Amino acid sequence: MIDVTVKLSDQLILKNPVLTASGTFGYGDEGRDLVDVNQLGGIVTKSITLHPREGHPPPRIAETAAGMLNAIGLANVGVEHFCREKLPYLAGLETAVFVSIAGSTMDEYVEVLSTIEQANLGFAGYEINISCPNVKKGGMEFGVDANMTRELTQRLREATDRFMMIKLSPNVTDIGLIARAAEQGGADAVSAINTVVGMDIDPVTGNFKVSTGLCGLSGPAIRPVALAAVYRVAQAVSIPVIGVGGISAAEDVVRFVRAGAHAVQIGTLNYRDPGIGVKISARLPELLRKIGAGSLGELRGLVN
Amino acid sequence: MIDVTVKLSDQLILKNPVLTASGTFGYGDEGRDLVDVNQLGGIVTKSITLHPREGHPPPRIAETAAGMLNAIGLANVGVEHFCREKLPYLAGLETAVFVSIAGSTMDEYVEVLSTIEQANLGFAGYEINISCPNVKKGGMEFGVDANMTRELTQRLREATDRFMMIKLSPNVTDIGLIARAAEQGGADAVSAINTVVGMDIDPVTGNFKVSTGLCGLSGPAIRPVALAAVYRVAQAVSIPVIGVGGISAAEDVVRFVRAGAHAVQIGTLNYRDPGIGVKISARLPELLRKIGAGSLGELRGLVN
Amino acid sequence: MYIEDAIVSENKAIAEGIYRLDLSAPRIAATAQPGQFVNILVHDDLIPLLRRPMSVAGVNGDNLALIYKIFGAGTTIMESWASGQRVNLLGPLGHGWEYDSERLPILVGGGVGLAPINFLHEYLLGISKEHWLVIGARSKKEHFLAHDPANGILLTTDDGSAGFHGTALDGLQSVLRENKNAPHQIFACGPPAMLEAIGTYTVKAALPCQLAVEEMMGCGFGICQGCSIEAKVDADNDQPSYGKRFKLVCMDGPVFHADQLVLNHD
Amino acid sequence: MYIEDAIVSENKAIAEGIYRLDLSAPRIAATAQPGQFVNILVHDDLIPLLRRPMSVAGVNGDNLALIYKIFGAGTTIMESWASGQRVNLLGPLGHGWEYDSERLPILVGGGVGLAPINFLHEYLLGISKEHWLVIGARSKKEHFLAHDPANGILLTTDDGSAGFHGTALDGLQSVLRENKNAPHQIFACGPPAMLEAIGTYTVKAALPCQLAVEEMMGCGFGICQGCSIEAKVDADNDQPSYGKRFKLVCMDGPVFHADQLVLNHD
Ligand SMILES: Cc1cc2nc3c(=O)[nH]c(=O)nc-3n(C[C@H](O)[C@H](O)[C@H](O)COP(=O)(O)OP(=O)(O)OC[C@H]3O[C@@H](n4cnc5c(N)ncnc54)[C@H](O)[C@@H]3O)c2cc1C
Ligand SMILES: Cc1cc2nc3c(=O)[nH]c(=O)nc-3n(C[C@H](O)[C@H](O)[C@H](O)COP(=O)(O)OP(=O)(O)OC[C@H]3O[C@@H](n4cnc5c(N)ncnc54)[C@H](O)[C@@H]3O)c2cc1C
Ligand SMILES: Cc1cc2nc3c(=O)[nH]c(=O)nc-3n(C[C@H](O)[C@H](O)[C@H](O)COP(=O)(O)O)c2cc1C
Ligand SMILES: Cc1cc2nc3c(=O)[nH]c(=O)nc-3n(C[C@H](O)[C@H](O)[C@H](O)COP(=O)(O)O)c2cc1C
Ligand code: FES
Ligand code: FES
Repeated sequence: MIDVTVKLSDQLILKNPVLTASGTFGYGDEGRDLVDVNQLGGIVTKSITLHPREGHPPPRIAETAAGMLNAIGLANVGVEHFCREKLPYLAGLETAVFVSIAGSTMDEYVEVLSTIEQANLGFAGYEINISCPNVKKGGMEFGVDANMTRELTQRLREATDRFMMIKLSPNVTDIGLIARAAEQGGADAVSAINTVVGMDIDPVTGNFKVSTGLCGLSGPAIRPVALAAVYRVAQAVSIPVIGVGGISAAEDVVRFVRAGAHAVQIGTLNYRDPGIGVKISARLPELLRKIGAGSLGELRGLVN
Repeated sequence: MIDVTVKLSDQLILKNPVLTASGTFGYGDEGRDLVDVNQLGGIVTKSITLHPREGHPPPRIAETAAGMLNAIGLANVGVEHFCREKLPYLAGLETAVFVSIAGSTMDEYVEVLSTIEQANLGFAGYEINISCPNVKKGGMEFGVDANMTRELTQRLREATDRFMMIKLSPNVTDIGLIARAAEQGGADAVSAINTVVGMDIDPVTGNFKVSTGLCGLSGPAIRPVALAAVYRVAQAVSIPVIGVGGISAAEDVVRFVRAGAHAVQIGTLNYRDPGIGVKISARLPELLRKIGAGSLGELRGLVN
Repeated sequence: MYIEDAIVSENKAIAEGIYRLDLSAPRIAATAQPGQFVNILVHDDLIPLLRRPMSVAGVNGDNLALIYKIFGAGTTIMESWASGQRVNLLGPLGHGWEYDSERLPILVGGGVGLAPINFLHEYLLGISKEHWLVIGARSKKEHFLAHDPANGILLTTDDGSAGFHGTALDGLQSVLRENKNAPHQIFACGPPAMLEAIGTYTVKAALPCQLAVEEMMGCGFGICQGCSIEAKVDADNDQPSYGKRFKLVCMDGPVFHADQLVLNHD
Repeated sequence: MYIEDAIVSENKAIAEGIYRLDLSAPRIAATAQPGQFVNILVHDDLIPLLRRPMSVAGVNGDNLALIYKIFGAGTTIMESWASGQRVNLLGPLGHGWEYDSERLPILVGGGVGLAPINFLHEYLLGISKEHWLVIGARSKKEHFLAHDPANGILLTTDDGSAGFHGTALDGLQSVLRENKNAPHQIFACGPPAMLEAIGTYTVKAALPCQLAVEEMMGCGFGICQGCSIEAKVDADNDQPSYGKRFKLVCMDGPVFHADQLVLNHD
């Protein structure tokens, strides 16, 4: 028997390393006719904010070579509605559920998390989306500053005992530095990467292809960038690293594990094939057998 | 008549906006059987260092989704051999030639440039590759630090009156900041971007696909990243910006010009089609006519 | 909503640059309603990365008909499909036309916007419901139906090369003039300019009108929030679009009542 | 060196997973030498991004023959080509075998490594030069020539299912034993393990041997510096590889003298 389980902490063992990435699988219920999410290692919800958010004006997405651009603008139902209408369903799932949290001030992050804690339901933990503009610091992203990252992590750490991972932005000079700040702040894990800053323009009309101009690049195009980030982060911290970015096959899971990841998240590729996560996790044992590995863990960090 | 010329300075007018990117067209002579380089707006040479460099061990390149990874390791003949064997040919071309310069200390950069100045030959100017590890600062890249960038630019500025552009690395938190430092240091232009840090691993063997592990991603996959960088840089400085990254068609030239670029460089796509730069520059007038623009300059920064 | 491996039964040009694709897709065919769409995985390679949404143009037993126009990479690949080709579909998606049997349906289609209109047309023929079908195009060669006003089929061309000389809106107005007294209901799909013209006209004239719109889509079933459209949204925010300003074309649409949309963008 | 739009004249399977592609490419065909290669643009789309290098397996008038094995995306696309398909080629590239007419040529090919060996074989047949051809494979079904030792053609199989039971090196050694006294010259191309075995053996035994090697390529003509290979390089650094430790497969090779390469990597 090939072991594909992943131990993230003493309390948290994933049945397999394949999670869905935040914002790419809704609240986990939209696709329930298509996919049995309980066969996934876990799901990360869309990022939840204190108030419901409309999101950005259209167009919000565009396609690029082996990638896509998006500026959804954190469209979401808001924490109250989430706790009432979405969390009970999520808490009933037999897979590890991570609630993604976003905010524009530290207080907002803490308030969102505390509100969810008060709902007092069973789920695995949180992912903290720190690629959000900090309104108090003139729109600078939390995720690009080590001190802000450390402080935010500390404050959230005080508010929950659940598993908490910090999701890193790739748009920094030294991602290892930010990862260490998260670790110092008390994070249980880090996930990497969020989207890469990108842009497209229609040459003929001159319109931005995504209404905000600057937006985020995801998909297979950025897989090498994500793999490099995971490798650097895994060298920098001793907490688990969750790899995200362009994953489209079981082979990619092994790539990220060899770069140092414990588990992975699938984002953009869910749009192409909502069943991809389940398919990939089902294919992993066969691939590990071909490689000659008895468990996924054996391969972690194994690169030459 | 559609005007595709580009005025980079009072002295320097390019016949069209299409240049070849450093390291992707050798020294301009390898492809002379295939392409008439004089039809290009200009060429940028492979980066030249003080001493000849062997480069990195194989494998040096790998292919990714719509992109490629490389760690050539600045393999080059060294400045002395360059001045003797390559520069005379380049100086005889009827297109703007930019000599790319690299180093591992500031002194080295200055020495390379001064050696070339002493050759006293006619060519347009320099591109300074600042994505090089600074041995004196523990291998940190010049290009990620604004102060180093400013100081390096100043020192080189003192050594030449020729046109000098600084080539920016995308692997920083705030590329506008580095661009401004180059401008303050006296650069005549900035080019953006160099390759994006990336990596690939063979899932089965566990080998890095490029021997150095971390390496550089280029090609259409990164075009959105380059376009975003050029847009940000063009907002940050008032000197000309040269766009580089994933360009594969005349439409892409217009994208970069709309994002704020004066001209562009073509890199990876030269490997696919060594004649691509000439083809693209030949197609530009037709495209501008379709758009209804009388000149390329009209479209610069025109985005909505 | 199913993920189904459909099999191409026929793929043929029906007008200049416009193709009709028939696929056997029993599960989707059994449940698709006029106005709904499918999301097509055109390629196993990663370019194009995203699926391509296409309206269902008709259902015939196990078969699903699509009508598509060659645009870019995705539709160029579709053009190459021969019968027997396996194609992965996701559908049926979205919600379709709301048909009120008490009213005279006037269907207006332009370009490939004809697809969802055609499905409704066939449905109405199937239940023997009298209705009008107005189809607009720039010129004759883009048309693949015959001008037949006696049977309620009115073609319009911008250049007058076939049928009624004028836009689809002109055609609609002529039909409205002829049917002044019947309580009617308008269904329209076509290029943005046509929808804007028809939507603006019908809202101003307070005529009941539904529009099937298009927007760039990531997923087609609500998980990406990419296909937003500006709309006059009411206070209830439990809708998949979460907001009070935007709706999602894939979930809240692709069919909207014209008076719910913000039609003029300037 | 030309960029030429070649036209496929034939594309057919010749052994399990191995194809022979004939293309009309007059300019390249007129100048290609045994051991040289072409760089093929397999697709107009951006995946695969880079060209695919393939050795010239033979020239027949305006026609160029290639022999290729299905590996991944690029060769899968090649498999789909029908006659008439237009294919953009860059070539001929690199430098080929150095043939010394005073010596008995012993050619050793394994797998698709047969391509440049086949071209040399045909060249030698053309000038009626007696020579040996040793071809190694794992089993019978990978072979597409007949075992014919009387005419100097020796097939070897790892599993003994055809010809000589043993590796290509075993086959070479047997030919060497039979031709002890003739001054000879070895030409080999095949999988890395075979080249390492033959290279190591011939260098140790001080036999003149040339190897055609492969390395991942970006451009095929010296502008990317991507195809480096570790070599014993002499002091002259005016070579396209610039260094004293590496050579470029595309410019300095793909044919190298075995004693110039660093063959053991551990
Ligand atoms: C609900 C809906 C129903 C549609 N029904 C039909 C139909 O019946 N027949 C028909 O011919 N076309 C229909 N379309 C439009 C069709 O999806 C596009 O023409 C097609 O995706 C173009 O793909 P391409 O790769 O050929 O062109 P590309 O060059 O990739 O794109 C050209 C344009 O097509 C649009 N497009 C591309 N990808 C998508 C996507 N994933 N989602 C939405 N739009 C996209 C964009 O506006 C883009 O600018 C429909 C679109 C929607 C949203
Ligand atoms: C000088 C030379 C001559 C060759 N001659 C032949 C021949 O006659 N017949 C034949 O079948 N094969 C030949 N090859 C190998 C051939 O280039 C690869 O098998 C082919 O590129 C595989 O492409 P793919 O897309 O099918 O597979 P992929 O899945 O893309 O790649 C599989 C492997 O092929 C190799 N490869 C891919 N792209 C390149 C590239 N641009 N340059 C070099 N290697 C690459 C890599 O090792 C890669 O790991 C030759 C290679 C070289 C360098
Ligand atoms: C449409 C879209 C919406 C996203 N929304 C969120 C989000 O709300 N919160 C978040 O942390 N990441 C979000 N992401 C980023 C993804 O979770 C993921 O980090 C990124 O897309 C890279 O992975 P991929 O290449 O597999 O898509 C979003 C990505 C996309 C494409
Ligand atoms: C193989 C290779 C070698 C390169 N060598 C250099 C170099 O020597 N100096 C430099 O400044 N940039 C170098 N670059 C970066 C390119 O000039 C260019 O900035 C980058 O590839 C992005 O453009 P592209 O996507 O069009 O390739 C190299 C790129 C590649 C792919
Ligand atoms: S297309 Fe993804 S939400 Fe509508
Ligand atoms: S393949 Fe580019 S230098 Fe050899």
